[in-house]
Amino acid sequence: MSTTVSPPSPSHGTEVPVRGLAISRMWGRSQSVIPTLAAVLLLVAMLVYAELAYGRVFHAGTISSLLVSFAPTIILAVGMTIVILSGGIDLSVGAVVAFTSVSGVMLMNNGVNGWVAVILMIGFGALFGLVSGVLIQYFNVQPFIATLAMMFLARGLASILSTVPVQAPEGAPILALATDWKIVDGPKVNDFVLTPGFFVAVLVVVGAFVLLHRTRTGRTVYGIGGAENSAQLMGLPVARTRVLIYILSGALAGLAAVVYTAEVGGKAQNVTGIGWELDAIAAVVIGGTLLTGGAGYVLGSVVGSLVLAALAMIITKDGGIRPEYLTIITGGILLAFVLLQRVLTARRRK
Amino acid sequence: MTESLPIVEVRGASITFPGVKALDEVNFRLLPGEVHTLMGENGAGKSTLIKALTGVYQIDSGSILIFGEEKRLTGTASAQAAGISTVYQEVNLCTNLTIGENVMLGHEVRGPLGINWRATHARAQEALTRMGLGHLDTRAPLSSISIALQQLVAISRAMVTDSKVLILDEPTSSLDAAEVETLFSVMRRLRDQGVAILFVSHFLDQVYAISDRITVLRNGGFVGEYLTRDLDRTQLISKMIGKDIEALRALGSNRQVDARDRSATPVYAAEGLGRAGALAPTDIEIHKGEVVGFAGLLGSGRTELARLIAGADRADSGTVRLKGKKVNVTSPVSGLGNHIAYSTENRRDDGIIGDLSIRENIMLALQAKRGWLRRIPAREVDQLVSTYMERFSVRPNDPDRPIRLLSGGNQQKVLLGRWLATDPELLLLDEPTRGIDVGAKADIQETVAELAEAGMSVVFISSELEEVVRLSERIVIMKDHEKVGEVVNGPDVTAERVVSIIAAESEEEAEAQAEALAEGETR
Amino acid sequence: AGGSGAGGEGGGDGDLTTVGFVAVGPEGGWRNANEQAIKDAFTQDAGFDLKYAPAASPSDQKSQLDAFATFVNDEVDVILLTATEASGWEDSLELAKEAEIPVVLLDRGVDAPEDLYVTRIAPDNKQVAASVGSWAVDTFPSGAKYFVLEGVPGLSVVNERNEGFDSEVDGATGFTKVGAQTANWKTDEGKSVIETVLKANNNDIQFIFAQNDEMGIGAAQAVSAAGLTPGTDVKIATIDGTKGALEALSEGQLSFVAQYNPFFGDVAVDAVQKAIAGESVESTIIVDSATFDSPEAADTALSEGLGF
Amino acid sequence: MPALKSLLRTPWFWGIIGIVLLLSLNVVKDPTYLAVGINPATGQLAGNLLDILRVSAPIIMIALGMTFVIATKGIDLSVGSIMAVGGAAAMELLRALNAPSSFGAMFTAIGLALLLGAVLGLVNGLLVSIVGLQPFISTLVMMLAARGIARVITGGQNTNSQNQPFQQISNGQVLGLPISFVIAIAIVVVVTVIMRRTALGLMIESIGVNPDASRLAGIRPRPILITVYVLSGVLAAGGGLFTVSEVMTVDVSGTGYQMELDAILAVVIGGTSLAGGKFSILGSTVGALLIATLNKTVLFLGVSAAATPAFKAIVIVLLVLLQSERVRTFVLQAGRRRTRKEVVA
Ligand SMILES: Nc1ncnc2c1ncn2[C@@H]1O[C@H](COP(=O)(O)OP(=O)(O)OP(=O)(O)O)[C@@H](O)[C@H]1O
Ligand SMILES: Nc1ncnc2c1ncn2[C@@H]1O[C@H](COP(=O)(O)OP(=O)(O)OP(=O)(O)O)[C@@H](O)[C@H]1O
Ligand SMILES: [Mg+2]
Ligand SMILES: [Mg+2]
Repeated sequence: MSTTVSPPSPSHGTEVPVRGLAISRMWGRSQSVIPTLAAVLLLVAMLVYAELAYGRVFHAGTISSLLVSFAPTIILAVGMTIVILSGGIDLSVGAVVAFTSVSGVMLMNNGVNGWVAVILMIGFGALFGLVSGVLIQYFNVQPFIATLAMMFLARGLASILSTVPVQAPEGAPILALATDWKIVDGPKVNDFVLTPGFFVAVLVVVGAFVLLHRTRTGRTVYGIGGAENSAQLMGLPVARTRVLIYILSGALAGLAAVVYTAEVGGKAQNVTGIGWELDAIAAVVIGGTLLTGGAGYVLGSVVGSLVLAALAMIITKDGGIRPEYLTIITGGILLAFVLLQRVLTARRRK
Repeated sequence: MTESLPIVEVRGASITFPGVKALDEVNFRLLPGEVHTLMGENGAGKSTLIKALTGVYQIDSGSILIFGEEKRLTGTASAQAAGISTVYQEVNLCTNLTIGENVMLGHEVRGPLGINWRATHARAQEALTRMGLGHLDTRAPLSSISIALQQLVAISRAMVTDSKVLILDEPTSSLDAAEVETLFSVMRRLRDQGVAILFVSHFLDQVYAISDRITVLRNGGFVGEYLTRDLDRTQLISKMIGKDIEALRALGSNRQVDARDRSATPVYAAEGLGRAGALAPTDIEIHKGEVVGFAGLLGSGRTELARLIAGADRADSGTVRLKGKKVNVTSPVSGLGNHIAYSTENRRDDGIIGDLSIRENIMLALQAKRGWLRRIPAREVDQLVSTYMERFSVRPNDPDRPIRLLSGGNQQKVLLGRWLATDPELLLLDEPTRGIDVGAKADIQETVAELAEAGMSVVFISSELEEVVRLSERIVIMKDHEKVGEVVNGPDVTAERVVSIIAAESEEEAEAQAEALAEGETR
Repeated sequence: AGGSGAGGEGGGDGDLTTVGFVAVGPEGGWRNANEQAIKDAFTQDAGFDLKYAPAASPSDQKSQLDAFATFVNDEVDVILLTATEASGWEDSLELAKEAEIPVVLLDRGVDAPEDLYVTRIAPDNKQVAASVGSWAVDTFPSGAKYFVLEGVPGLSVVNERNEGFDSEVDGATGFTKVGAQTANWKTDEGKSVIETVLKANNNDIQFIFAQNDEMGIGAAQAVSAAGLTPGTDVKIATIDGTKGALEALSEGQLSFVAQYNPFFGDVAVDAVQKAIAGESVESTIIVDSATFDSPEAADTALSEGLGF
Repeated sequence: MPALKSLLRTPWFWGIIGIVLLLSLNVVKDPTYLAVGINPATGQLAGNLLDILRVSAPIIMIALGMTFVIATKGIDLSVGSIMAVGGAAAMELLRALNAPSSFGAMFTAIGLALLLGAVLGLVNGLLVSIVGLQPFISTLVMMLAARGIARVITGGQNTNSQNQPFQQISNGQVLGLPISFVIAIAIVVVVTVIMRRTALGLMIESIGVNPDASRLAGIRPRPILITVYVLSGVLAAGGGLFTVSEVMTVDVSGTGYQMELDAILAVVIGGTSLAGGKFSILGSTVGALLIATLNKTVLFLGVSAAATPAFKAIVIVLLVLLQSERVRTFVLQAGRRRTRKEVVA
């Protein structure tokens, strides 16, 4: 055989990860967590700043409002995380929230059992996801375009159903999701109050975490996002998984609609959710997930949602903002955020 | 070996891509307990046949039988379900995941709480250990290891499942001898357990070392199936290329007796060239018309040195003189501007621009060098393109075909054309012969010799040491990201001696050996 | 707990009354004028510390709900609310009630029991739109073919303005609705819509009701471009009363402008002071709005600085 | 036959089919839809087709810029907001100059708007190429910021102004065609010539396909990325000028709102992949015309406001389906069914 160099020892250069070097091993492994950690750090910094500057941040009422009112955003961000991890994007979620909530409430008003209606809401969301997924997987439509079309479709169908707000009937079971559970009863509104809707969001987060990190389907999501061709050649069920991802995202949008509709007292409207997809995407990005797919964590997106919540809260608490500057400031802070994150993670690359 | 029922049989399979008949009525049989090699030139259709067998492509006509039963493979998953594991030609893993996850992806060990990561990594570790990779940390990201190691990881992955058929498409092209040996011993063990192995390689030695049977393809067509012991190398090569190989044999390499005057100002001279974490400061000189080989183990820093010379990476120390004049080569642009061209070892990620045509790929670097404003006139482009496509007989001969549709070897040839088109004075070729068939390999070696003859300086990096020794006038020996010695080629210099320098226990010893060799040369 | 910072029980900044203003933000000329009027009224000199919280976008109720909750948690002294949407506020208002924070609604109303807020101060959308309707009925005694340019479909303003207008026009003799389209409150879309609608109907349209000034001005340009004369061939009525609309009315481009009076900052201050003092306040305070139906009326209004 | 086949494979071919189908729908509703006549009042040619051309001008501009951004594997979500900035600057300046018939004022306004567009595009380009942020995020930030900048320029007002020459840009005609459309097509031609006669187009594609390999081949990615985003910014500001010239009013919240989506759709319908690489300027132009036709068709047919988005969605889905390999294969060779996904191994 041809003489190629034969190594005297299994030394493959110094950068090869070798078992046993605990520190370098930890470093190597922790790399993909760093952007998410950075987000956590920045969130804490924001909250501390707000507490010092305006007060009443670490306040039972404030914290519970934050958690409860951002439950739908968190649910959407979770779905978006899964989609983005696979290298895709779902622009339709905001519009799907509008359609599912309007259709669900109308069903309730037309005598459909309240719980069945709730299930149908989630089902309708999943249906939009299914269409997106099939377009993307089987007809090679780019995710941006397929989900944009679904955004138009869902928004349009919602408007066709009704352009006036519809109200769920008194005592509809969906309203139970917004029941206040007082966990700590403080003076006046300084109570720690949570709603079932919040716990739904928690369950979704836990479920997504388990799905992504404890199931083969979840690993396939990461595989598709990292290198679709490789995933395909490795024999992973790419087609099935991808369709599932979009179904999941749609279903979660339906679930977010359920939680949000409950939150606003059973009212649904065709203009709900305009721009929520961008919030969800921003939350995912702030949470450290790469838009190119393959790297990121669902917990990061939760942190990202909370960052957005904290940002809105600071703007409100400050109260001195000129309306013209609102989007400039939001954009500027978003930018500062990704820049800081970049600085904090810069050492990842040599 | 007794002729048992083939596990896999292909009968009269054809596949046509727009403009190319990639497979034309090919027959193939894979028996249990054999290592069966698929041979053929670049673009002969080997990878395509493999992809047909694994469900990536569907055949237009013909049939595929698995265990004697006709099967329609609709995707890689269905092939895997049928017991076929595959390692494709280009590494196909997910660099965003850890080593262990890559090994186990789709086969993770599951417990009541979903995937049991501890057990999964343990099984990955087992699989890696079998491939002699026990030292790898399964929880480290795949991107942290070299392409060669990734290739081994890919092979480990294929062995995780109890497959009855194992397909390896050029698994050895980036491996060193020891790794090849480990791989072969694993392959032999599997073969003895009755696994049928389909193997592709351009290294004749390896083919003869491991395989029981050979199927030869030529231009998408089926040439024949032979027992390895019945077919000697000359016959094999002439079957592959369809003509006599005497021409190939007369490979112009008498470089070993070349005595060059090295007193003139070198074309390229670097002092203390280095980069933290990648390469210790290195001195190197390259003279006009000289072929300098870089020898070393995988990951020894050959690529890093070449990249620093070319400006692909930015050096953080050292001074560089070109023909005596001090210059800064800090980017590929300044490298090309100073007539230094670098052909990368990682063809797919750093070399080809997949969606662009062959024509555009060839002209790209020259165009970049001239600037975006002055587009190269169509006539000049046509001329360049036909020159290089003919010179390396790129197939298919259609300059408007996107380069990603070419076979691996042909892509390499196009890239070589790209660099030559920039008219370099110093050409750095990093593994230019990897994955290239014998004929083309000879062409490239011959080209290198010609170029040097015509006054170009060439740096030649190859894991195939014999090639380096045959082609180079001077050999720079690298180890652990450091240059450990330099040998002027001569009759005494053999691959074995270079290996022993590399294998020396200490740096001093290596230097002493190199010196001894050098003195032997002067005597 | 609490107490630190501006939010604390109104005592943070001397004796200033902390007012949280849950606003809509940049939406158009009318909204700018209205929110500016509020800001101009609730000054520090007048004894207020106004905290202004615009919505993320003019139709984003969620961000308003969040801002409202923040104000409640900060226990500001009073909350001013311009709801993007009428429905969905009950829980929030109950929370404010629990925190003993009076809420004053500005402009838009909410669907909630009246005991949950102090008062609603606003011009009446239905009434203003009805004034357009009755003008149209008067102007076209034998009826007309008309087209409606709507705002963003689904907003309660749009629904109310439709309702008010229809209450007068439905059943009036000879009125035929050729159609309605959204132009998203925008001038250029208003032009584009009317341009095509005219072609689709062979210019056979006598009256256009634009739900805001911007769309109406665009419609006027489309009418001119089609070779028709606004005011003669096609009459256009709009709602809001921005300076641009009054100018257009003065030039004869528009035929009728119903003001939707944004200047009720003083009324709001008055209501807030009463509420804090525990005095009773009427549950609805309707802000009077003028209508302008001729170039002369427009000129007078302009010279009086009624445009905004 | 092969010519037909390759035509069927050309994505913009389906765009044209789409336009034809939409126009036919209109003709079915009103047989005189396509008629072009002289408007006696204005002396100009008038007709639905001319309206379509006119409203397509801004979309053509932003789609053109978007084409190159997308070819580099990027995306520019800020074009809609930059339109508003350009329009706001022009309106505010013209109002300040108060010169209703001055060409000088017009050119100053145009220059200022384009300059602002270039500056905002430059910021995008720097964020993407030097700082290394993902284009989606960089331009999302710019989308928010530029909208605010437009509001700051006019102080939140929807400023209107008067300038006859400026108004003529969108309302005048030359050779019977809307001036804005003629300008847009002229710009398309100039840009095409620049891209194809120099190697800029090739380099943009090369970077879009494989940035690492392109760098090694001696292409400097940064200046090219910056150029692409600046171009997109300038063209967006130009699109904003066309829009405000229509009605001589800028709507700081509405001008260009969500137009980035139209631009992206136009580019994709025209056959440029969001994954970067090969671009088709002709395709994007056809795509822009299709979007304009679609918008106008909705109005002409009197589709209700509520149903409009759904109608658009259905047209988009049908188009992308027609463009997909699977459907095409199915249609072309219903007998010899076979699909082969290219897997680059
Ligand atoms: N997806 C594709 N589309 C079009 N042509 C293709 C495609 N894949 C391969 N080809 C063509 O088919 C022929 C056979 O290629 P293949 O990759 O099978 O060669 P190979 O024998 O593996 O060569 P090498 O030794 O260089 O890897 C080549 O001419 C190649 O250009
Ligand atoms: N483009 C690159 N970017 C980052 N790291 C690199 C790159 N190329 C090589 N390395 C790292 O530098 C180290 C030196 O490897 P290098 O490729 O220079 O060795 P080599 O002798 O050329 O071996 P090989 O035959 O594997 O190419 C390796 O550990 C590798 O991981
Ligand atoms: Mg091959
Ligand atoms: Mg190397």
